[in-house]
Amino acid sequence: MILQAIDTLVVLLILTNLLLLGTNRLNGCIRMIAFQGFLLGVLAIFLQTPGNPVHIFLLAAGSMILKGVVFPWLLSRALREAHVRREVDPFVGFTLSLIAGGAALAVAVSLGARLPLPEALGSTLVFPGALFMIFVGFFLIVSRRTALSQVLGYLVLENGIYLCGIALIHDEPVLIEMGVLLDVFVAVFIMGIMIFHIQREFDHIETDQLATLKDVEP
Amino acid sequence: MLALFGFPFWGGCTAFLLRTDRSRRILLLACAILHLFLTMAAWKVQLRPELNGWLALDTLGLLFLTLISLLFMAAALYAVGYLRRESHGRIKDFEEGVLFSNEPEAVFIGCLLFFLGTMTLVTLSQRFGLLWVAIEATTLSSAPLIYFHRHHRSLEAAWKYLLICSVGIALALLGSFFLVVAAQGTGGRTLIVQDMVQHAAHLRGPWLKAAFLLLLIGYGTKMGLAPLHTWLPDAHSEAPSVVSALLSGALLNCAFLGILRVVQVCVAAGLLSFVQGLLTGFGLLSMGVAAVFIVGQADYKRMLAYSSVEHMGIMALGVGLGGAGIFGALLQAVNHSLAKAMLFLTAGNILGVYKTKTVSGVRGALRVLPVSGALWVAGFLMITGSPPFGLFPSEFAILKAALDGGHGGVAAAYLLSLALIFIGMAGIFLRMAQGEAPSPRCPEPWWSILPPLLLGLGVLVLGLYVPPFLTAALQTISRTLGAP
Amino acid sequence: MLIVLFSIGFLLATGVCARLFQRTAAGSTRIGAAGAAAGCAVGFMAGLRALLDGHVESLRLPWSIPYASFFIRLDALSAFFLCLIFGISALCALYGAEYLSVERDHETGGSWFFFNALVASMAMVVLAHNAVLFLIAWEMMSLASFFLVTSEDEDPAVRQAGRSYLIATHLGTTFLFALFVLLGRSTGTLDFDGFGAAAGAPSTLLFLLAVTGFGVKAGLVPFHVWLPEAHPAAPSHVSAVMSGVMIKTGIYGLVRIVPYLGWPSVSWGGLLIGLGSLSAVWGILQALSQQDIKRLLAYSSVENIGIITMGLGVWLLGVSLGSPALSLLGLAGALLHVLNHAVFKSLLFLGAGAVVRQSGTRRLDQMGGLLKRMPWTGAAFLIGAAAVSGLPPLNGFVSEFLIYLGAYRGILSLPGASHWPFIVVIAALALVGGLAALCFTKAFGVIFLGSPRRDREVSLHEVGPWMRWPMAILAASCAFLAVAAPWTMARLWPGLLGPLNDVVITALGFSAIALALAGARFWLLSGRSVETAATWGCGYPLPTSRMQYTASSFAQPIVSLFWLPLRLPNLYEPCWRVGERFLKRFRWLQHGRVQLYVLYIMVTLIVLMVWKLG
Amino acid sequence: MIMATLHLFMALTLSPLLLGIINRTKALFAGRTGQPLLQLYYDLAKLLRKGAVYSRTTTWVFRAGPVIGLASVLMASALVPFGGRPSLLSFPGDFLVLACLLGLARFFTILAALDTGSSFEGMGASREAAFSALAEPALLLSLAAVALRSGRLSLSSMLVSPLAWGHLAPALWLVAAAVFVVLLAENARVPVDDPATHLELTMIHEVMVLDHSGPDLAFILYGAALKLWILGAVWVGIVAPFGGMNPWTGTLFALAAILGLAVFIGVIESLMARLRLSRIPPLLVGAGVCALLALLVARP
Repeated sequence: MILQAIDTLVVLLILTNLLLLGTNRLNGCIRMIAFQGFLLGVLAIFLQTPGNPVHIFLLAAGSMILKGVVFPWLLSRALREAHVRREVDPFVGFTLSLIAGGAALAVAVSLGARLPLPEALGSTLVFPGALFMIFVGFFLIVSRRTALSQVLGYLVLENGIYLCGIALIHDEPVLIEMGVLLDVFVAVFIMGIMIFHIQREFDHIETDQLATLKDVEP
Repeated sequence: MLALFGFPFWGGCTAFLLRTDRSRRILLLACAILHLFLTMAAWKVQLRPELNGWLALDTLGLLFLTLISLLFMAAALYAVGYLRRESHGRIKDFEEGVLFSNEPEAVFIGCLLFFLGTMTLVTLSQRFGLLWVAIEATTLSSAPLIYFHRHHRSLEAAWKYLLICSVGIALALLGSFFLVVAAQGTGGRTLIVQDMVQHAAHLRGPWLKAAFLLLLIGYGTKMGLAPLHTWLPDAHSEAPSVVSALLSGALLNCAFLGILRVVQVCVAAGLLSFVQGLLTGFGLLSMGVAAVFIVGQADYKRMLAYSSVEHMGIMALGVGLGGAGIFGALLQAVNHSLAKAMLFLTAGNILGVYKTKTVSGVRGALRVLPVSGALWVAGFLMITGSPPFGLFPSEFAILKAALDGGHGGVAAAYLLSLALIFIGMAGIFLRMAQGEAPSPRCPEPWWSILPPLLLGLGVLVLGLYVPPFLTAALQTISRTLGAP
Repeated sequence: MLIVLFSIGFLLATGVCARLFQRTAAGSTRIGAAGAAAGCAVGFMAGLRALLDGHVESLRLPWSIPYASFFIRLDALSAFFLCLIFGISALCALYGAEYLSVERDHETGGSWFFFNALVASMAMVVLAHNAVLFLIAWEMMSLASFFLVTSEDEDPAVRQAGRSYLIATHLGTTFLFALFVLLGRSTGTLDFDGFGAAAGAPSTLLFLLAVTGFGVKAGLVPFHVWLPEAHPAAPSHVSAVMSGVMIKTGIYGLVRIVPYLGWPSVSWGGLLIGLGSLSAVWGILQALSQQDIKRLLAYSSVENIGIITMGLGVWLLGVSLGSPALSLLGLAGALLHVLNHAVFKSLLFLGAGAVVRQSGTRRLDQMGGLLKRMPWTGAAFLIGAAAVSGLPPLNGFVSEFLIYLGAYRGILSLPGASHWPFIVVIAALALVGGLAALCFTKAFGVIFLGSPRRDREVSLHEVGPWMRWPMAILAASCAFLAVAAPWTMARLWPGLLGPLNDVVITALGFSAIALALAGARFWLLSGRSVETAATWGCGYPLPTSRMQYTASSFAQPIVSLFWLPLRLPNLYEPCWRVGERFLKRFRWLQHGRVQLYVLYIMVTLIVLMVWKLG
Repeated sequence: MIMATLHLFMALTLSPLLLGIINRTKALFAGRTGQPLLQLYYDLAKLLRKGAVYSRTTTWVFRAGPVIGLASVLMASALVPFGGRPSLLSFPGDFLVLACLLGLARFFTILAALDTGSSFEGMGASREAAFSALAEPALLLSLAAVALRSGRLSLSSMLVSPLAWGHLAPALWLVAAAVFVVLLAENARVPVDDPATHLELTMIHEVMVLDHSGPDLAFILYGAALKLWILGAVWVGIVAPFGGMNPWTGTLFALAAILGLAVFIGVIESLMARLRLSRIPPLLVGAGVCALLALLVARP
């Protein structure tokens, strides 16, 4: 029962990632991220079942609130300020992104099968799922032009790692996990501010213009 | 010990609350002095571990803490004068002529103090999780410092710094998780460095290896090992010089400390050759990449930044070579911190007068700024490892480690990189320092001279005399890192 | 020993004082020059005593630098070089006191600081018996001389010279790093005593490292490129110290270190002779074609270093072929030539400095007829010129004679297959001797003889006593050292008394005959009509001073013969350009796009994961 | 010792005769009567009695030139063995001293020429210096071959012992040729230089001493004659060492040989023209190569 629930949630997560890869509407992406945060909160409850209930509650609540509510709010504010709606002309097109996503999924699954995983891991799908999210996060950062997309990619990467964490680690004091969450929060907060500044400085948030500092001979 | 990292945070908060610039500057100086005082006291008094062993000050931490504290003292002195000079209103950018304004001073000083606090925390934390949090916090607290001059180039630098380091640090987080997995069921408290070292024999090898890789890449991004160094030249060149000095001299060492902590565990677990191979490879690659960009570099602050990449490579190489190389690497860390901070502060003086960061725009610095010019030339000799300065013994020790270990190829590559970098730097530094003065001699206020002068004297002294307590400390540390 | 250390300390202290009290140029000059001269005089006495006493002193103190110890040793070799360093430097310091005093408005404190530091570090180099101490002193020496070379850095040529000097010497030191570390590999410390027990690497590799590292400092031919640039750029008293003494530390290093490398193979001596003969011939050919008096002297230093190196090659061949007589002649000739070259080359540089300072130009073709205006300088320069050409009865001849004799002995006493190096020595020495005479008759003749080529030269006058006396002392030393050579050398190597004695008797006989002839001439001309007239112009009615034979036309017959080697370009510069271009190819790595920077991280991660864990 | 002194005396007195013989030989070939054999003696006696005229440009270097030049040649003449008997002074490596003494003479002659400030004398000095620099390796390598053959390092023992060149004839001829070319070059004879020319532009040695007069010129002329004797004695010593004979017979034979050499030089001067200046360096370098070859084929 628990196993099935976990599997379902992981599959949902994977689907959100694929959607992130395939969509050009930044607003939609932010919503997807919010949904991921929510899913992760729920997953935390399932994955950490044997642990301390207070700990589980704090963790779940923390991730839901931060990842599901605060980050999306911050990001959509930045989006509103920036007057950008879509990711136009990414380095890797959306179709190709989806294909790459499929390939990454395959790699993640095969890698997950080869690594000697600890038994305590709830489901065999969790670890490949987490790896997949990390890949997708990297992919988004590398292939998208707008600064906002990169923050989104970073969040996906962070979510993947977080998923790894809640799956792998059980008997850890809560302080660190909260510290992690807080840190990510501050990171996103400052990135949001930066996006605001970038928008003000350059009129739009494409990082193409953030490429003046270089050592290539003209 | 709590005071040691607690009061900078308190000071940082206060800085936001204070009304006048003057009181904030006094606060900055007071915090720097107090921090230095406490650090010195820590050499005398053995501090007990706090917070269930999460915080403790071992010799390694103390060494790096001392460096941070000394550098911060110098930087604070410099910053007070610097902030007084930087005017408040709109400033004309000397490169592109656009107007920009500076960050509010409250933010700057507050972030400086936060930065100090987080770096202190890095040296104190004995738990990998906390270490991760602290290192990530240093990124966050220093990003606004890089964006002091609010124009688009420093924004770009800050953005790259933030994004790349965050990505790296995310991998380090994953590495920390793997470390937990590796340590599960071994007994002892997981993730506490000391306990992991004690029970290292039971750690799970593959997980530990994976964890080391991830942490090396994660913290290596922050430390500036090639090819993960890409943020470093941008951030160092665009930040105010005083911040660059802290970034290069203190922050990079913090990341190095993070790697050393993992190395301690891996060495205890018998992964010595695995660790050493990786570090040697990264070290040589960093030196080579630094050579590529130093030769013919047109921007002297970027040149200094690449030189940091080089020196981080040398340190990694030293640790990777093992034996006496570790001692050399640690001594290198000490000397590099002092020398590089001194160079960045001097570069700040030159930048202030010549209003350009391009090498070709600076001529006759020895005549226009006699003291800074002399420091600039001396700094060149320091950073290239010429006797009688402190980087000579350390680089020599690393060379000896390489040849004693029979790594002739490594030694040759090491010497070749050093030679290339020397040639590249000789052109840049001498071109700037010598020649006819384009303008009459400029006055040099004491605050701009004294900090680099003292740092430079430190490097000179270390080149002629390594105090016994330092030798003892370095030997203690190198034993924990696998030296016989 | 303690006295020597004291004088080193004294030099450093007065140097610092000169820097501190640089408010007035005269004051710092007084402190710096007096300190240098006094410190050098004390050190010279101590060194001379150690050389004559012949017993070895050493002092060893612990030092906290890794692998270092403050281990110094004063043996005959060190004492010999100490005397050289202190003696020449003292005279150059006195000369410099006047040289720097006029027409230079800016501060001299720094110049004296570096001058005294240079002397002190050179002394330390020859005393050091620990590799780290040696390297520190060595590099200090290079740096001090670098700052002296660039003391007139408004001139772009000086800056360029300084830069190439600094790079060359630093690269040379890099080879020494590797050499010393490899030598000390088998032992824990890097004291010289520990070397040689079992060298950690093939000894030929070590030898090559030593030749390269020390050869750069000495100015051996493939590594000499910095020398003709740097020596002219420096103020003349510094050029004198650099050319006369500092480049000899490279020779010292070879003589000191090579015995630790184990039994020399025959190829080592051959290599030294090859490089030495190349340096000698190349150096003198370049010197011949120079227009600039100081460059000419600098190239002549390359030539003389070549002669010394040939002597060292004979020494090594003697050792490896088991012929003590041969090795003795080679080593003694080389060391004696070190001493002699130090004396006459510093004399020539001081003379050139006096001329340059008075006439304001370094171009030979703008001078002329200075002997009448500067008789002291001219006479001293003439003695130096004759000595550097290896002519009896002066000192340069004696040392070349020993090396020649070594080569002839080698041909006589060794089987035919090993003749080649010695034949090269003889041919090179003979050719170089003739060319040196050509070169220095050109230099002396064009500068001092004939009539002035510019109006400005007509009104020149002699330099003051502080510049004159050091030259006079050095000129007297050229004669004295030739006569004293048998006795001084015989103190160290009794076997040399015989051959040298006869040479000196011949030289003295020549002097006596010359004096007698001069008397006869005086007697013949007394009471007869001695008139003056214009030089006979071979029928041309209106000769002017501009029609005199110039330096370039004088050297033309030889220069046109050897045009090919003389036009060979400097190969280091193009090599560096190629290397630089190669490095710049990798510049695209830092292209400015943050996306790809993240990609680097990802690729590194994946590659390492697959490689190290897969 | 007595013989050596006698030989030295012969050198000092008979050397001007060599030039007379050469001139007479040339005159004979040209079908003229020519100068008296003792012409140079007359010249010297006349010059020594004269006063002197100096150029205003010159300094003491100009006056020192002839003195030092003659002194060094005089000293050198004490080093050369004659007729198979040791010379007055002999020691290992004395031939090096000999070469260097000749170099010293040249050095000061050149300086004296440059002291006049005349472009013609400068030109002669330049040529003299260049050609002698090329001749020096040939001489010293030849002597190396002789030293190798005899196993000795002093002229007196190298040129004294009767050498069984016999089956090693190539080495002998090579050395003889090389030293002969050096002899011609050093003494300004045809084909290197023409002492009889009247055009300053083509002169080498003569043009250098144009400004000397009186006793100075006498010193120079006498020095030149002595130099010819010295190198001639060396050449005779190499080709026909008369060691092992009765000293008196040896002396007579040697005297005959050196006079014969003068005749031979005269014959060459009559039959050959002076070489173009650009052809002289190849000649001298060729001599050096001959000497090198001799060194390689010579065996002790």
